[in-house]
Amino acid sequence: MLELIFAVLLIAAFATLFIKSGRIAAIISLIASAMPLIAVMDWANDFGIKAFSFGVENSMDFSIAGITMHLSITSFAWFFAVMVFSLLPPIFLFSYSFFEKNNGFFPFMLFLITAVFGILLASDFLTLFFFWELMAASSFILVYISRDKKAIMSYLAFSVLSAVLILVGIALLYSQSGTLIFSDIVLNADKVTVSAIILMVAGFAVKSALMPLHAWAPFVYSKADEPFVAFLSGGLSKVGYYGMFFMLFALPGAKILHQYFNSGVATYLLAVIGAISAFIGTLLAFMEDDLRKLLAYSSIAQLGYIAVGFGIGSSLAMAGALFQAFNHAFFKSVLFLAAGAVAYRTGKWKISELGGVGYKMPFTFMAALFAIFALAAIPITSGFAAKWLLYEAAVSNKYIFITPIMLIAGVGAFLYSFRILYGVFLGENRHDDIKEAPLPMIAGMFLLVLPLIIFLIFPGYMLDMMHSALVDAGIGTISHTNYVIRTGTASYNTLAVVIGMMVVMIPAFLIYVLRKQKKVDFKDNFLAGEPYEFYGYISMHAANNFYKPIEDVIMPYLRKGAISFYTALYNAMGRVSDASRKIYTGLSQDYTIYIIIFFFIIVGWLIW
Amino acid sequence: MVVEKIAVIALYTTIAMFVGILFMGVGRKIVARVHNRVGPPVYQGFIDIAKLLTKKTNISHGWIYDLALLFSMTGIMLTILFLPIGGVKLLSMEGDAFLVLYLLAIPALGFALGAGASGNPNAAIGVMRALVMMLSYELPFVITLIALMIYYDTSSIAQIVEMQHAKWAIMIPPFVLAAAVADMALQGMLMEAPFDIPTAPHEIASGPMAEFGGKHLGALMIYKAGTIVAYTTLFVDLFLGGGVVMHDGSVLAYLANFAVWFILIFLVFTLSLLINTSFPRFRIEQAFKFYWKYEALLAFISLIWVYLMVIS
Amino acid sequence: MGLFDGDIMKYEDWNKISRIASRKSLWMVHFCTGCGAIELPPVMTSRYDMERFGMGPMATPRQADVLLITGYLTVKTLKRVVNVYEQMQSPKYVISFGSCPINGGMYWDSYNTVKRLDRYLPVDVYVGGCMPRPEGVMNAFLELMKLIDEGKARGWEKYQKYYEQYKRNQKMAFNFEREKDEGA
Amino acid sequence: MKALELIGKGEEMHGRAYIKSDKEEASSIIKKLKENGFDHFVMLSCVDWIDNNEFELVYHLWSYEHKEHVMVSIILPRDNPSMSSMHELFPQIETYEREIHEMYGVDFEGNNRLTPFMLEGWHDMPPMRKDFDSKKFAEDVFDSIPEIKEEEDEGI
Repeated sequence: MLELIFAVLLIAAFATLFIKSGRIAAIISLIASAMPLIAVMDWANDFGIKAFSFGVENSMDFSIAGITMHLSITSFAWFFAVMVFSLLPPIFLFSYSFFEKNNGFFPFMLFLITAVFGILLASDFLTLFFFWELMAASSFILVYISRDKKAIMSYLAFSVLSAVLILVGIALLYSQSGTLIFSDIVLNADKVTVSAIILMVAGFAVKSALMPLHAWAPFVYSKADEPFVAFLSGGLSKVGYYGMFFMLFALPGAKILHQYFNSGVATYLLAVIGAISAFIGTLLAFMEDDLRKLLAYSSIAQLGYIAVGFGIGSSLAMAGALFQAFNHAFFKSVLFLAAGAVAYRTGKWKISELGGVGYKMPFTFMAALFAIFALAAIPITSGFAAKWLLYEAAVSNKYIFITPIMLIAGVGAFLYSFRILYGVFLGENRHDDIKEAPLPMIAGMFLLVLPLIIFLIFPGYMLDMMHSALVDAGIGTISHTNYVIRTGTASYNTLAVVIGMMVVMIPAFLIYVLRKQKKVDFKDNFLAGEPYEFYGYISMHAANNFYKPIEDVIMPYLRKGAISFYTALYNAMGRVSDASRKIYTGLSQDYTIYIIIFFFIIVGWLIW
Repeated sequence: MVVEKIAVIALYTTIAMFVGILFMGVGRKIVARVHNRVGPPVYQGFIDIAKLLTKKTNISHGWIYDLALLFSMTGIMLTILFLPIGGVKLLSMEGDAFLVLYLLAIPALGFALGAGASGNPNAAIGVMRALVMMLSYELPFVITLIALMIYYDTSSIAQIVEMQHAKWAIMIPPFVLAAAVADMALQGMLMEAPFDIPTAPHEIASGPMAEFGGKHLGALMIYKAGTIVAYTTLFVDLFLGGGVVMHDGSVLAYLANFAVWFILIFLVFTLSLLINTSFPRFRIEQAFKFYWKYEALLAFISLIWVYLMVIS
Repeated sequence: MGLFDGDIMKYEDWNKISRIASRKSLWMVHFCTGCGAIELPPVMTSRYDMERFGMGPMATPRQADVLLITGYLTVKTLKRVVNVYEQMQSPKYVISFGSCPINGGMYWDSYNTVKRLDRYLPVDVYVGGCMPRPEGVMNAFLELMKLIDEGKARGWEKYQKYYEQYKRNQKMAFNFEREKDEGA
Repeated sequence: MKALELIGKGEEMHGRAYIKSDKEEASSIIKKLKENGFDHFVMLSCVDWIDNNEFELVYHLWSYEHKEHVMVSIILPRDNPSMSSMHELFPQIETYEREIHEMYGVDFEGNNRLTPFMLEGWHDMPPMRKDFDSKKFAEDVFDSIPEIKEEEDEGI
């Protein structure tokens, strides 16, 4: 079964390499990407009762150049697979009309999918690392298509950093536990030292853009093609969290960390990093003018929430984190696709230049509106249930530093969500000539919005999906029915909220129906009596420098942000390499002296 | 049993909305008396809303502009559903403080959408100020909320109200400081004078409401009335025991609790009005710095004080 | 599908209720043109306090019912006043202060001042005096309330009914072109 | 008077220095005054002597040091009067020149913003000139606008 999927994916990838027209390539990749989704779906019934074991029957071993790779599905890998692979068909449907010419997006996207499929199925570290490298390579080429020097360099540097961290981690693990197979390592987990876990977690954290390691995200998200960025921020960052989930919970890394520091300080630190990245991500997000950079920082902020859930580690927090990961995958890809659709029609990225696009592109606007409601965690969308679980976990564990920062980051999400809605879609109608996005694009976006609606009323289904994942990873689950989530401190009944809203909507609807109303164009606006056309053109779009007052208050503190740290690092490395260049003087005598010095160092080290 | 529960809920929500509209008239009367004026009749709120709803012509800037009308009224009534009023737990066993916090955001965002769709630059600047105000007063309020949750070890408002039967939260030393901070945050939520920055009539032509008229403005007036009741009830529930005096289920207990609740929210509203009449309007950066520097600091002190009390 | 546009409740008594409501709460936007705007603060403050009749200043014409023209109108400001009047939502009323809108006042022979305001806008109540005292202004408000109550304050219906005539007059005032030979 | 010594000619009128000059010399006089103390440009006014068929442009300057007010006046012919613009010396002169151009019809070379300033949609001759009969204009414009005729039926 797995061989068939891998074969289909690779054949499709090589086929689309040589196809010029974007349309055919899109159709092929759409069919190919549906294959893993179907496979994942029919594994769903296996995990109702299956205990956590690596040797589930549909595993596959293949060997390349004498090294045998073991692939088999596990319950938490299945949950992440459902999340990541249900993004792909809508994205390819979207890119059917987004790319006229096949500029290499489809083949490398398919390589990327095979790599992700491989990572999620890997049952030993060698396969994991092999597919991790394949993923890094194919996503690097997809970033390379954007031809932006800064994005390429930063993405290259950080994927190399993450690969090195993971490789050293694997080497340490191999040296301590003698084997690379996951199930064997889990058996003798006590011999695993802390440094291996920290390195691996840091390596995975790079891919999911946690605060100190996030510098690549704003550049890459704002320069690469929209469909790829939608998958990158929606799907690939979740693969990073899959790695962290495996290291901290499946292989009980968290317990080892606790025993080593005999207190929860290490995982608490991860939660603090998550909270800070959520807070600073939101602050940076609502001051951005470029729409995609704004979405990039908001992505960092939302991913910070998941890190907080991983840090706290209780069953409540983990359920919240996985739910948030699921929501984030969907509403972030819808937002990036909406940005792509707007750019496809208007060709502009800056919020201050866009304006009133929603009047002409109502369906894109509706999809973006619902995604933003999910992002801002408004109770009528499934976004709230996830964040509610995280807040409950943080309060019941009495974390007094993280909870206020998380809540403020949640409220801060309203600021940049209004910025997107007003700056791009509403306000003055400056784009009268554009048409609605083509049908495949809208279909793709609405397909992605669908799960947010399903899990709005019935979060219970989502918790059932996670049930086997959480139990297998030894985290225990929380009591819930289809629409009520009960925790130690309180309960949240989504049906009550939805029915309450319907009932309460009646008086409001009555007032709306009370009188007929006249549609008025935005030109007939109150400008203190001034007619709109009188001075030729009065710009009524107040979206430029929108949050200037707070910017002046906050910016001084954020001046020395992470990115300036990396630029300083970059310059420092430049100077060091420049100094070291002086060693190769080309004189043979210097080389002999170097060899002698080196020889003495070795001898000294041996004797000492 | 369910029908009786729904009847009680419907009764209490409509009463709360009427109390809100009454308070608007009463509020203007109190402010007028402070100005040594006669001031409008107490039922002025009802007349204003009746006049607005019976306007002959109404304008609309598109379906999103009408969304504001639906969202703002629905959101505020939904919030009142989830707040225990006078000891009567309407739906508040189903949701908790975080839900109420985010339910209060639905009308604000719906209102902002409507203002944005009206295309008026004043409206956009007004909404920017409203969202910045929300961000600024949310920090101290949230810290005091967490202090309460940690102390009572629950996050559901209904349980907090129950645990305050013996002793109101405000009587416990750290919560006096927390109540003061929450009251200043309440000043920001009700958009009373020092913080009526978003709807400043002189600077930005009444901000987000610049283009609202007729029935849309009528709905927003009802929303404003709802916010008065919702925010003051939230404050009373968290710090003043939700007005619960008698605990047996008799009709007398219902009336007594309701009366105490009414008096308490009236006092809280009058306090905020008196602050309203004696302060000019802040600039948005001053308000932001005020909340994030001084208020957040005080709130954090009370939070740590409670944390130490809880651990020991 | 106007619920209250006469199909469920009889038109007359519905009109009665809306008249009572709009009489007791008149919101005004004042177009402070000439020297009359300074007459309004004393009417709002504690000595005369128009808020006891439910009247209060509003920031935009959309929210207002009464348009106060507080002084002389040049042709340039008349263009803005018409714009503001049309943005108001009916039922709407106009009160004009001072003698300038009545017959041009002391600018009767000026080339720029509009002489008779009611040729361009339907005016419900005139207040005489070269800037009326607060008592005069209060009297005008009470007069307007009485007119509304009796259903006689129908300026806005008159504007809708004779819209073309009003528009013709306004256009004549805005770009008046005398034949060159008459001039100097 | 300090100004008179500076320029050498002109006399003292009602406590102010009054200097007569002509089109070419005016800018040099004002530049000289500006350099030694007369740095406050009060206003530029125009007088219409219709009897001797000429306009008189008066530049008013004030000096805070010497506490003196000086008036430099220029005589221009009444039909198509023109003057060189002096907005390089004082930027605000440009606005005064626009107003005088609109109200009197004096043309200022070098001032490229002689667009309609206060009168919107004005096609007639400059209104402040004495030969413009404002009363007749008012009757022509405002009396020609008809009353609003209402039908007699009262049934609105």
